[in-house]
Amino acid sequence: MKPLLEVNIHKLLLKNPVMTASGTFGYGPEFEDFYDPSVLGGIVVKGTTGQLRQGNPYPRMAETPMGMLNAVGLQNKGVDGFIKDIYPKISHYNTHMIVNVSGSTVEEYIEVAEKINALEHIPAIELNISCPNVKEGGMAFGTSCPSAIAVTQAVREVYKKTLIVKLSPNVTNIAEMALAVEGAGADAVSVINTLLGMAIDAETRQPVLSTITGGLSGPAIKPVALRMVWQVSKAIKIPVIGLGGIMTATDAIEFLLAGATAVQIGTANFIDPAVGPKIIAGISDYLERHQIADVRSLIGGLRTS
Amino acid sequence: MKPLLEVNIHKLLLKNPVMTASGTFGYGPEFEDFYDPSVLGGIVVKGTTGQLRQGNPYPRMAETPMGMLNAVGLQNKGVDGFIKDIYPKISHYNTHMIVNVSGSTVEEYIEVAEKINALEHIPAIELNISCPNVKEGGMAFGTSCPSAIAVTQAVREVYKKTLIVKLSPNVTNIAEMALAVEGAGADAVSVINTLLGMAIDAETRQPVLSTITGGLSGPAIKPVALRMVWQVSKAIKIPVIGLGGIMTATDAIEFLLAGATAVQIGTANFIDPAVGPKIIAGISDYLERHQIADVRSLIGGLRTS
Amino acid sequence: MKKYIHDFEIIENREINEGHFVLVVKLSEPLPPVFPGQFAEVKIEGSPNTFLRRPLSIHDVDYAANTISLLVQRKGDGTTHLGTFKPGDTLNMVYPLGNQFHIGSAGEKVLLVGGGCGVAPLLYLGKILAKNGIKVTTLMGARKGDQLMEPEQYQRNGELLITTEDGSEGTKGFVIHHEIWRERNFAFDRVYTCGPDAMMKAVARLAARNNVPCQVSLEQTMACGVGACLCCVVDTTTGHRCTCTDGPVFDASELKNWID
Amino acid sequence: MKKYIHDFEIIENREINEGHFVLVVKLSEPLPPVFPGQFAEVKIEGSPNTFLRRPLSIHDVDYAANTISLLVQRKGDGTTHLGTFKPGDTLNMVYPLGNQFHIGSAGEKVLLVGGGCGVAPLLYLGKILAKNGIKVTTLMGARKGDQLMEPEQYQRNGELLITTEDGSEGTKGFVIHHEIWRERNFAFDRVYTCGPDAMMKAVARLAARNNVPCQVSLEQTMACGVGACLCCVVDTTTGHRCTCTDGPVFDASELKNWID
Ligand SMILES: Cc1cc2nc3c(=O)[nH]c(=O)nc-3n(C[C@H](O)[C@H](O)[C@H](O)COP(=O)(O)OP(=O)(O)OC[C@H]3O[C@@H](n4cnc5c(N)ncnc54)[C@H](O)[C@@H]3O)c2cc1C
Ligand SMILES: Cc1cc2nc3c(=O)[nH]c(=O)nc-3n(C[C@H](O)[C@H](O)[C@H](O)COP(=O)(O)OP(=O)(O)OC[C@H]3O[C@@H](n4cnc5c(N)ncnc54)[C@H](O)[C@@H]3O)c2cc1C
Ligand SMILES: Cc1cc2nc3c(=O)[nH]c(=O)nc-3n(C[C@H](O)[C@H](O)[C@H](O)COP(=O)(O)O)c2cc1C
Ligand SMILES: Cc1cc2nc3c(=O)[nH]c(=O)nc-3n(C[C@H](O)[C@H](O)[C@H](O)COP(=O)(O)O)c2cc1C
Ligand code: FES
Ligand code: FES
Repeated sequence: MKPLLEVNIHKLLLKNPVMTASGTFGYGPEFEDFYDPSVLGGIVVKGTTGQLRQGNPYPRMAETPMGMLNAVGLQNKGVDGFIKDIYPKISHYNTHMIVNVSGSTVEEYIEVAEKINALEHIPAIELNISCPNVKEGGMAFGTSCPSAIAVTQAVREVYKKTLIVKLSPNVTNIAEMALAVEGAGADAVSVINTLLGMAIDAETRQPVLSTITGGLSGPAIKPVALRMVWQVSKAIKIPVIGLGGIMTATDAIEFLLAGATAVQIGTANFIDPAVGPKIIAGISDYLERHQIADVRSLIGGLRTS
Repeated sequence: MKPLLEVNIHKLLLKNPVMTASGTFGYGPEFEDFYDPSVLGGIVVKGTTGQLRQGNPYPRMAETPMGMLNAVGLQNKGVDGFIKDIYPKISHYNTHMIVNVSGSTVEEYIEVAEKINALEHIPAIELNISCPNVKEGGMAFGTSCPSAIAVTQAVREVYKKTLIVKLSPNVTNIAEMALAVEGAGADAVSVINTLLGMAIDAETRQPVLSTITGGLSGPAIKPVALRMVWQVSKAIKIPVIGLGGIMTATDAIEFLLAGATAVQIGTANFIDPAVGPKIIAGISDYLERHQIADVRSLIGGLRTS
Repeated sequence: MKKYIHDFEIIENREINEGHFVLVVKLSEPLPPVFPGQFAEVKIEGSPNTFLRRPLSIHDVDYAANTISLLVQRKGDGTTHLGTFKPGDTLNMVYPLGNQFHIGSAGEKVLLVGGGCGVAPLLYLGKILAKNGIKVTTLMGARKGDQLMEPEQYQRNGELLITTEDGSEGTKGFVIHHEIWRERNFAFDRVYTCGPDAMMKAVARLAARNNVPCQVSLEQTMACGVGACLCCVVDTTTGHRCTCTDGPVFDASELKNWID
Repeated sequence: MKKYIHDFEIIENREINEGHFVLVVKLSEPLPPVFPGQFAEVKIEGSPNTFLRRPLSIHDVDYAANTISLLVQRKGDGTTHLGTFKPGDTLNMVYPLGNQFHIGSAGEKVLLVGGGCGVAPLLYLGKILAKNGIKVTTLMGARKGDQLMEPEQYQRNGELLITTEDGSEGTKGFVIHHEIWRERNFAFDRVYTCGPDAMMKAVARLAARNNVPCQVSLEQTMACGVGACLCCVVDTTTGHRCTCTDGPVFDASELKNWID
């Protein structure tokens, strides 16, 4: 018998615990040549703001040891552009389409969340209070409890479906941040966004990124992400979505064991655009091999005594 | 003409900006078969506490993508053991021998610092308020400004030579921490200690480390370390010693450009026990190639406009 | 156009001059359609400092032999390691990516201008142009004569002109110093160029001065190659656009600050 | 003993059974002294998931040929990649590391017990013991007959006994089930063992019951191999000690919780 892969994130029933991470999977169609995005447990689309944004100047990317820095800075068509141009193309996917909601002010977050709330085929939003690549807002909301609470509460008032808050790893105490947003009404948290990093070209003596600093992702950050998922999942009752450096099914299983109910695949999509179904299949194989009937019994199943 | 490599860390004149990092170079003799430790700009010895410590149980190490986690937990002979057994064997080195001072209480830090202050051939201590691998003290001192200030001030009162404080990267705002210890009397700061991370063995469903979490080092953390050195060096006036993932002379130069006056080589010593002199020579070659007469003109020389 | 992830077998690794080599790779099933100007994202296995794939232009396609060629410059760790791949080794590629050069109508006369390794996409382009009844002139620039990239290959597509910085072969100077650009000599309907940005900008200005359109092939740093990460943008008259999907081929007139 | 970092040339990569291979590596200058029980920290180039060096026992030393042998089990990425190294390739090693097996006096009778890949250090040990006039019996355990590690090599050092879990060769069972351990048969002055911890513990207890000293060679995870990082500790009667410098060879009686 095939192991059961379904998991619940609040009201969402995911067909499997594998989602794709915001900013790394476009909106889905970019990967249709490689596999049917509907096989995924969910898709979190690119960060969406109140207005169209051009993002940061080029260069926006630097490769680092087993990782990369990005400084895209929320380039997107704005919420209205999303609703008009993109939503019609993705609303037929037979998986949970989740919009990553970003902004510079609480008002902007509210505006975007309210508009997305009206979309039938978007069952959840992921509140991005952790983008390190914008001058205003972004990570600033996610690095202090009062502001994280403020933005979460404000959005909670206007947003009636599943509200996921994506936490920043650039904090002293991630469990405290998770508790704060749980108290403010979040239905789940995503852990982690990128670590703030920097790359320098020694030959030209210049920063590689136009913005000097950027967000670090990829396998390099996996140990930090795992630790944070573990700390957060012990601290809160709402589900944790784990991400940061997942490349293989084994990595994904580590996050589940650490306490994540689902995972997101980010940078790995760039290395292998067909990685999604491989990770789903790999989790299933692992469960069969270990004679575990239901993936839910892995969640938080780390043996620590 | 050979480029000048000397740099100053407060009262210490280093013959070159390359030191070795605490916990990764033993006390020096471990590497004598590979090169003469006296060629280094300085050597920071293993964390030293008030009493002998056995450290954490095995396993204490996990390899991670381009990095490693350690959970050694300050195993050392205690300050009296250091003075009696180790100091006589290393006091002849013709380089700056710096003791990394650790503790669980402010009193322990004071005790160790006072005893080290009496040693003629130890011109400086590095106050380790950032060890993630001990239950009490350690990182706890380095993740809140008031406690960092308290321990720095207390040690400053009894320690009369060069006082370096080693900062923890596991904080929301590293510049704020650096400002705090500068105000409390530090003569220099080392940036960064290890990032708190975790590794899980999916097959056994157990943490790899006996302590569950450990400190992440190696190239994986270099982008974060560079960013923190840059942030700290802009915020404070005392010198910054940069470290975190340096493997090559190019890496070292990136830290100097970001604002470090000197660098420390940590995990790289494990991969290539003879790496120290290679990095020194590589910096010299770079300066010649770029026709820079004095390494000091690289410090903070990042071109950001 | 449908994109694929395929394992190719390396058939040949041909050193063509110091610092450059050509890989010929073969697919076990029939090749899908691949157009001039497109590129592949290549996985370089066994190079620990090469985390991301590397974008490389389609240098040539041989449907009869079912092979693709890549012309590669040893630049950093990744391409240097790629140069050690041997016949029989496997090369994983995501391809064909990006848009393509616009091909005009039969009877046109066009100039292809490549600097250094930038000639890579111009071989297959010239082949297709010639096949479409277009008269091809390729202008190839290099530092020295022994840095030319298998010039004989381009002669098959039409006339070949050469400039070298040291004058050791062809005209001395950069590609823009060739007499072909003089107004009385210039008799082209269209210019295609690939190479260093500075060279392409100069070429685009010369084309503009001669009132002909100029297509340029850009090399922005990429992470995904499929339009998902938005890392590879270029500033255009219609805002930031992705080099990997809207490009790599752009009309020079679309690019901001290219033609003054 | 002085430690070195040397580039060796791979002379031979010999597959010895499924999952195991022997590398023979040669130094261009004369080999320094290397003792039985010591190990090398090997750099595995071209394996992106292998950041640290890998500790491998000295399997054999041939001063005449100026070569060292390593017996390697394909365990994870690092050792699997090492298995693809070919004659002519370079292998960088930091060596010789660690202490060594204690060699008794001529005339002694000793038992060497190796499980699986744990026989690696016992070949060179047996050779040196035999050279010192000590009578060597090697007891080698494997899962199945075709998983034995070149048994003929050990016969050169003295008697060879075999156990296999499925009984396909030698005595059926684990090494501890061999009749040699029965009191009336046991006639050794000393036991040396290397293999899985559980096996070594059982062997150490049998040796203790027979009142002879037992030296065990441990495999703790290592980062530096030179006593600098303190990652490789083992709990002993005198506290935490480093396997890489105080070991890898310990007397079983020194180890906490080994002999009850
Ligand atoms: C669409 C496109 C087509 C290309 N076609 C070819 C080709 O046909 N032949 C060829 O030799 N090269 C081509 N390049 C450039 C090639 O991708 C880079 O030279 C290569 O990625 C360098 O990798 P590396 O590991 O050797 O060097 P690295 O060590 O990564 O870098 C060396 C230098 O190259 C630059 N670089 C690194 N990665 C990239 C990247 N992804 N894109 C652009 N620049 C980069 C860096 O800024 C650095 O200064 C193309 C690039 C693009 C975007
Ligand atoms: C002193 C000593 C001598 C050894 N001699 C031999 C030998 O002669 N032949 C041989 O085949 N093996 C030997 N080993 C074991 C060998 O070092 C490991 O099998 C090897 O490091 C695994 O590397 P990997 O990349 O293939 O596997 P990994 O993917 O790194 O790991 C696979 C498994 O091996 C374990 N492991 C990883 N690294 C080490 C390490 N540094 N030390 C111990 N275990 C580890 C991990 O816990 C993991 O479960 C020795 C180990 C030590 C400490
Ligand atoms: C190019 C790029 C763009 C990203 N854009 C966003 C974004 O718009 N919103 C967001 O919340 N996270 C964004 N992220 C962060 C990822 O969603 C993810 O949290 C992070 O990359 C860590 O996961 P990974 O290591 O698996 O990539 C982006 C990451 C990358 C690499
Ligand atoms: C095995 C190990 C032991 C360490 N022990 C100490 C220590 O005792 N005191 C300390 O301040 N830092 C200690 N560190 C941290 C290093 O000094 C350094 O800050 C860190 O490893 C980052 O540098 P790297 O990436 O170059 O290794 C240790 C690091 C490692 C890997
Ligand atoms: S490289 Fe990712 S969008 Fe172009
Ligand atoms: S491996 Fe570093 S002390 Fe033993």
